[in-house]
Amino acid sequence: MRSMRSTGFRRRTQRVLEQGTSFVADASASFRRNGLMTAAAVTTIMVALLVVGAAVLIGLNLGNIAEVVEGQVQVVAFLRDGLTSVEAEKVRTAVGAVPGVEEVEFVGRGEALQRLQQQMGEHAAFADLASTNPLPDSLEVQLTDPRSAPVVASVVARQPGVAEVTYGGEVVDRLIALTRGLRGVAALLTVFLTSVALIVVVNTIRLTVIARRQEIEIMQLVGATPWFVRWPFLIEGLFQGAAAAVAAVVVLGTVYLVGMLRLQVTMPFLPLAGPADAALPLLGSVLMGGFCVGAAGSLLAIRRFLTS
Amino acid sequence: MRSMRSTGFRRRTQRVLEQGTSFVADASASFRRNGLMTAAAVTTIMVALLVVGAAVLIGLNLGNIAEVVEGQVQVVAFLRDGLTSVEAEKVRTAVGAVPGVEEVEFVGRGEALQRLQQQMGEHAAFADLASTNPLPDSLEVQLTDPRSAPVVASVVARQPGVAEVTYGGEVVDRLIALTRGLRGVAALLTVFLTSVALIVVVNTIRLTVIARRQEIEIMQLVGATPWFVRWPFLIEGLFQGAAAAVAAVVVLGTVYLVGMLRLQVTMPFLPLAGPADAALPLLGSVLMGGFCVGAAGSLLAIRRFLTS
Amino acid sequence: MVQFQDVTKGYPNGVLALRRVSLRVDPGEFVFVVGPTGTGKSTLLKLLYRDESPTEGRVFVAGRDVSALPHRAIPELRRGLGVVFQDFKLLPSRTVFENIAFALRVIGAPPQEIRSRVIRALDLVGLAHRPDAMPGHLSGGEQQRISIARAIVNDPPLLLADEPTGNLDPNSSWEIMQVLSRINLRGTTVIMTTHNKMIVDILRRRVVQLAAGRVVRDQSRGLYAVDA
Amino acid sequence: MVQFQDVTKGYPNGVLALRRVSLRVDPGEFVFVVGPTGTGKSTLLKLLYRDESPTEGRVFVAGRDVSALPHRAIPELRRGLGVVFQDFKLLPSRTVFENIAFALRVIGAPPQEIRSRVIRALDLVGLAHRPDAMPGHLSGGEQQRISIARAIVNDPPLLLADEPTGNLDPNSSWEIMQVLSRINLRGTTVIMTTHNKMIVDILRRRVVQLAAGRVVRDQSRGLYAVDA
Ligand SMILES: Nc1ncnc2c1ncn2[C@@H]1O[C@H](COP(=O)(O)OP(=O)(O)OP(=O)(O)O)[C@@H](O)[C@H]1O
Ligand SMILES: Nc1ncnc2c1ncn2[C@@H]1O[C@H](COP(=O)(O)OP(=O)(O)OP(=O)(O)O)[C@@H](O)[C@H]1O
Ligand SMILES: [Mg+2]
Ligand SMILES: [Mg+2]
Repeated sequence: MRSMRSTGFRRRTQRVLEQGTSFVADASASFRRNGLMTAAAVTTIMVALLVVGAAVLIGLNLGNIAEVVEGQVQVVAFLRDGLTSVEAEKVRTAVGAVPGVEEVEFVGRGEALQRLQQQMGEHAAFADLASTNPLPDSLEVQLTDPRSAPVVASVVARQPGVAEVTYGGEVVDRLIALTRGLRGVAALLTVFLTSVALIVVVNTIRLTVIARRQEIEIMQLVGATPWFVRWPFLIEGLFQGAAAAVAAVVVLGTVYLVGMLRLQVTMPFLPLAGPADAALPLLGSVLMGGFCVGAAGSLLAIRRFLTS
Repeated sequence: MRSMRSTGFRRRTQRVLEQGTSFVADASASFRRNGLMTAAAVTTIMVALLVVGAAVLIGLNLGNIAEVVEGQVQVVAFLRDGLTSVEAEKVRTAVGAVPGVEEVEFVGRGEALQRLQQQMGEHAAFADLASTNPLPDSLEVQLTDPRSAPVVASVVARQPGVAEVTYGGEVVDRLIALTRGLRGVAALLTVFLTSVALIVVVNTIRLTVIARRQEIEIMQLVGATPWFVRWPFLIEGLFQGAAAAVAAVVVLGTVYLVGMLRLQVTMPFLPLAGPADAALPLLGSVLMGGFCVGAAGSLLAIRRFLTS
Repeated sequence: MVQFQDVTKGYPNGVLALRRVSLRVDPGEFVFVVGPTGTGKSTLLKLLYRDESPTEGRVFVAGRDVSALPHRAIPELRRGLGVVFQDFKLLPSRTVFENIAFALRVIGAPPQEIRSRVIRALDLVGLAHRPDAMPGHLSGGEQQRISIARAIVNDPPLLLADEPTGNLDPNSSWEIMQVLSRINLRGTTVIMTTHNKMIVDILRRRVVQLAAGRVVRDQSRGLYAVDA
Repeated sequence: MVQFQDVTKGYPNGVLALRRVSLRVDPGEFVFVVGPTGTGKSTLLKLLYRDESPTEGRVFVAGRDVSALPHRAIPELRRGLGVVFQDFKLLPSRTVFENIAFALRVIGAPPQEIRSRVIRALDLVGLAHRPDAMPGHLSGGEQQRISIARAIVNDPPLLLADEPTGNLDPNSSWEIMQVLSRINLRGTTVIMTTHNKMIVDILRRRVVQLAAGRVVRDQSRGLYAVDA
């Protein structure tokens, strides 16, 4: 048996580079030849990545909105009537020492009235309130964690000099529930849509592999090792994933930029993520997603057709 | 040529029923045999339909929310001080006649103060306002179309006896922009995700057809007509679409019910669509989508492999 | 039954498979088509069942100009033929029985007849004992005999057989030749390509010899080769 | 070189393709395996390239027990063999050249040698003029010769040929037999199944005859059949 046992060993190192180039040539040749199938697969992966990218962008923006909404939660402590400014300052210090409090601001009754008038719209009917201002002095308390509002409020209420505490009551609870809900929805959406993408990709490549199982069988009959058979599919999966990812990034980027500009005009108060903030998560998730998922998909898909 | 021309005509009617049953038998047999491929296709279609169904549900709820938000838009006309109730009633009738106005309600200054106190939280500091009520009488105007608020407001402002008009100014504009934005987002999402689903389905079935092009070629060589070849694929597409649709409805229905119960507990103010409202659109869109898309997908996919 | 009028067939890659072939086969004839590999024997048959169209010239089957047939008339044409393909062309995911029954269903045979006719055809080629096997689980010769059974099951007026004994041992080949001869005696026209010198030389039927796409010999009661 | 020790092969569907076959082929031998269709000739070869495993008994190739080979050693085994498959097994989406070059790449041949060796192999089977054709665009006999070229291109120590002349005319068959004989003279062991009585009877090599899965004759310088 002349070369039966030794072939495998002798030329191994030298062979690796040579085979590398021919694998890539193979993959791109099959890219050209199985045009229809490749187009189908790339479209499908692209669509899946669009979904993943959209989920990332939506999650990013929901996160932003939730943060801003939570940042607006504050506890207001109304002070007893007739405190001197020294006494008021004492109360301010005491409230500032309550755990969970980040910052305390004193708001005089005059300023409070002005704010109320602004909130109500500046129409004439409120003008005569200035003389008989019914509002008390108050402390506006910023929290380290908006979710601790009810607890902090009850502690602050027990401080001497504090007449009454409000943290918007139901409103704050609702805001917190809302942001929590938004976060949950964003997470769910991302998980759901990412699994969509994965399933679609694995199935696409599996169907490609099924359509070529004859080829795989023949390669193995001629003496190809499992990795020799795998490589072209792996590289093809990577190519497809990369092509799909680039297309998805271009589409998503364009749509997001245009959509963001539109939304910013009609709803300037919405705290959307800017292009700079969105670029990295988008590129990272979609490109990495395309590569990994293309590679993992082909390896998974080919598994059951190897070593009959 | 014994039976060459006549065969096609003689038994046509009798044949239709016989072939119908054998087509169904064929389709279910191939369902069993190409198990892996069928599973892949059904999963992918199901996932696509999940996306469509989710889009429908999201659109439904966004629509609901937008409607509720818009329903809260109203124009308030503050009346001049010191009008008699007869004069006030005259103004009310005049305002009611303005185009775009649906209903006008008179709100006395005492009631207005009560509402304000409720809004501000019922704490002691406001108690002394009752004696020196600074608020005027007002008319609350419901609109036939919330988007006409600015126009109606300017017309109402010119009525005799009306001192000033507010429609929440920026707040209303923002609300309208927001609901418009939500509607737009829902429509975009539905279109986007529906095309995702279609592309995925057509590609899935096309890959199935590619994997079986040999079979199609052989059938045609033996003398099968295009429809004879198409039927099994069509029926298989319908089967797959229907199976996927049923699975998608079950998954979506469960997730929606559970999710809705959760959300209703934490955010009871969100006007979500109930199971009864959601069932018909969901069933309709997903089941019809599955059927149509399965059938259309197979017909589209098989086209280029017929009549070489 | 079959007529080639000055037929030339060039494939898109430039290969001229047939050059100005004229040929006439009358109903009831039995014709061997012989010649070295790649001289256009299979192409000649493909023109008859309209798998290919001639580049020049016309091809008639049962009086109809096959080369000018509209697409929708092709199934009708093929239902009047039985074809044994050189590479068998069996449906890989159907059983032997289903593969043959399929050809009957296509022509709209009454379902109650299908079972018995399939079994009879399998019996003729000596494979009645394995109706439920998948083609991939059969030996080469067994697959070839399935292909033959499918071609004859619908009693076609014209049978085209491309190398039907290539994978068969001499005994099986003779059995198949007896089947084909019997079908021919019942009136079916048979055109068969072959490389099997022994069969041609013993049966002494009409022989059409091709060389490089041309008809170089057309002899009734001929031998496989003139100089052999 | 090759040894079967009391080998029985049953397929999952219950067919017993080989029954207690014992056989020894020495290096450099040329063996014809003959017998009616479906008697286990292809199965015999499949056991050698480990496409199937025996139900009982052991199979040795070059001293290694092939029946007990772990999965990862199978590619190594197949690289030492050349196989002409009964159904050709050409990659349908590769050109003729690529199909053959593939077999060389698999064994890790230096790329600069590949081109010339492929051309030489194509030349041997008489198809050097069509390296860029796709297999689907070739005639049956041409495909068969591509399959032969692929089997011999890597100068294997053991060549298994399953019906390599089934689609060839007598002249081409003789050319192929000359190629195989020449390879055999250079030291390659050749095991070839065939139904071609003429070739077996004229070459007079060792003949192993199977019938219903059993070896019923093993004769050096034998004829195709004893009673023929
Ligand atoms: N689809 C095709 N595209 C291009 N060339 C083709 C095609 N089919 C056949 N050919 C070429 O046409 C010529 C004739 O082929 P054909 O199959 O008719 O030969 P054949 O006489 O049947 O040979 P064999 O005895 O080997 O089966 C060959 O050179 C072949 O390579
Ligand atoms: N994968 C398989 N599964 C089940 N049965 C099989 C399988 N392969 C072959 N057989 C059966 O085993 C028997 C021997 O088959 P084999 O292919 O070895 O025959 P052969 O001698 O090569 O025949 P031929 O001359 O027709 O090629 C046949 O009856 C065949 O139907
Ligand atoms: Mg041919
Ligand atoms: Mg065999």
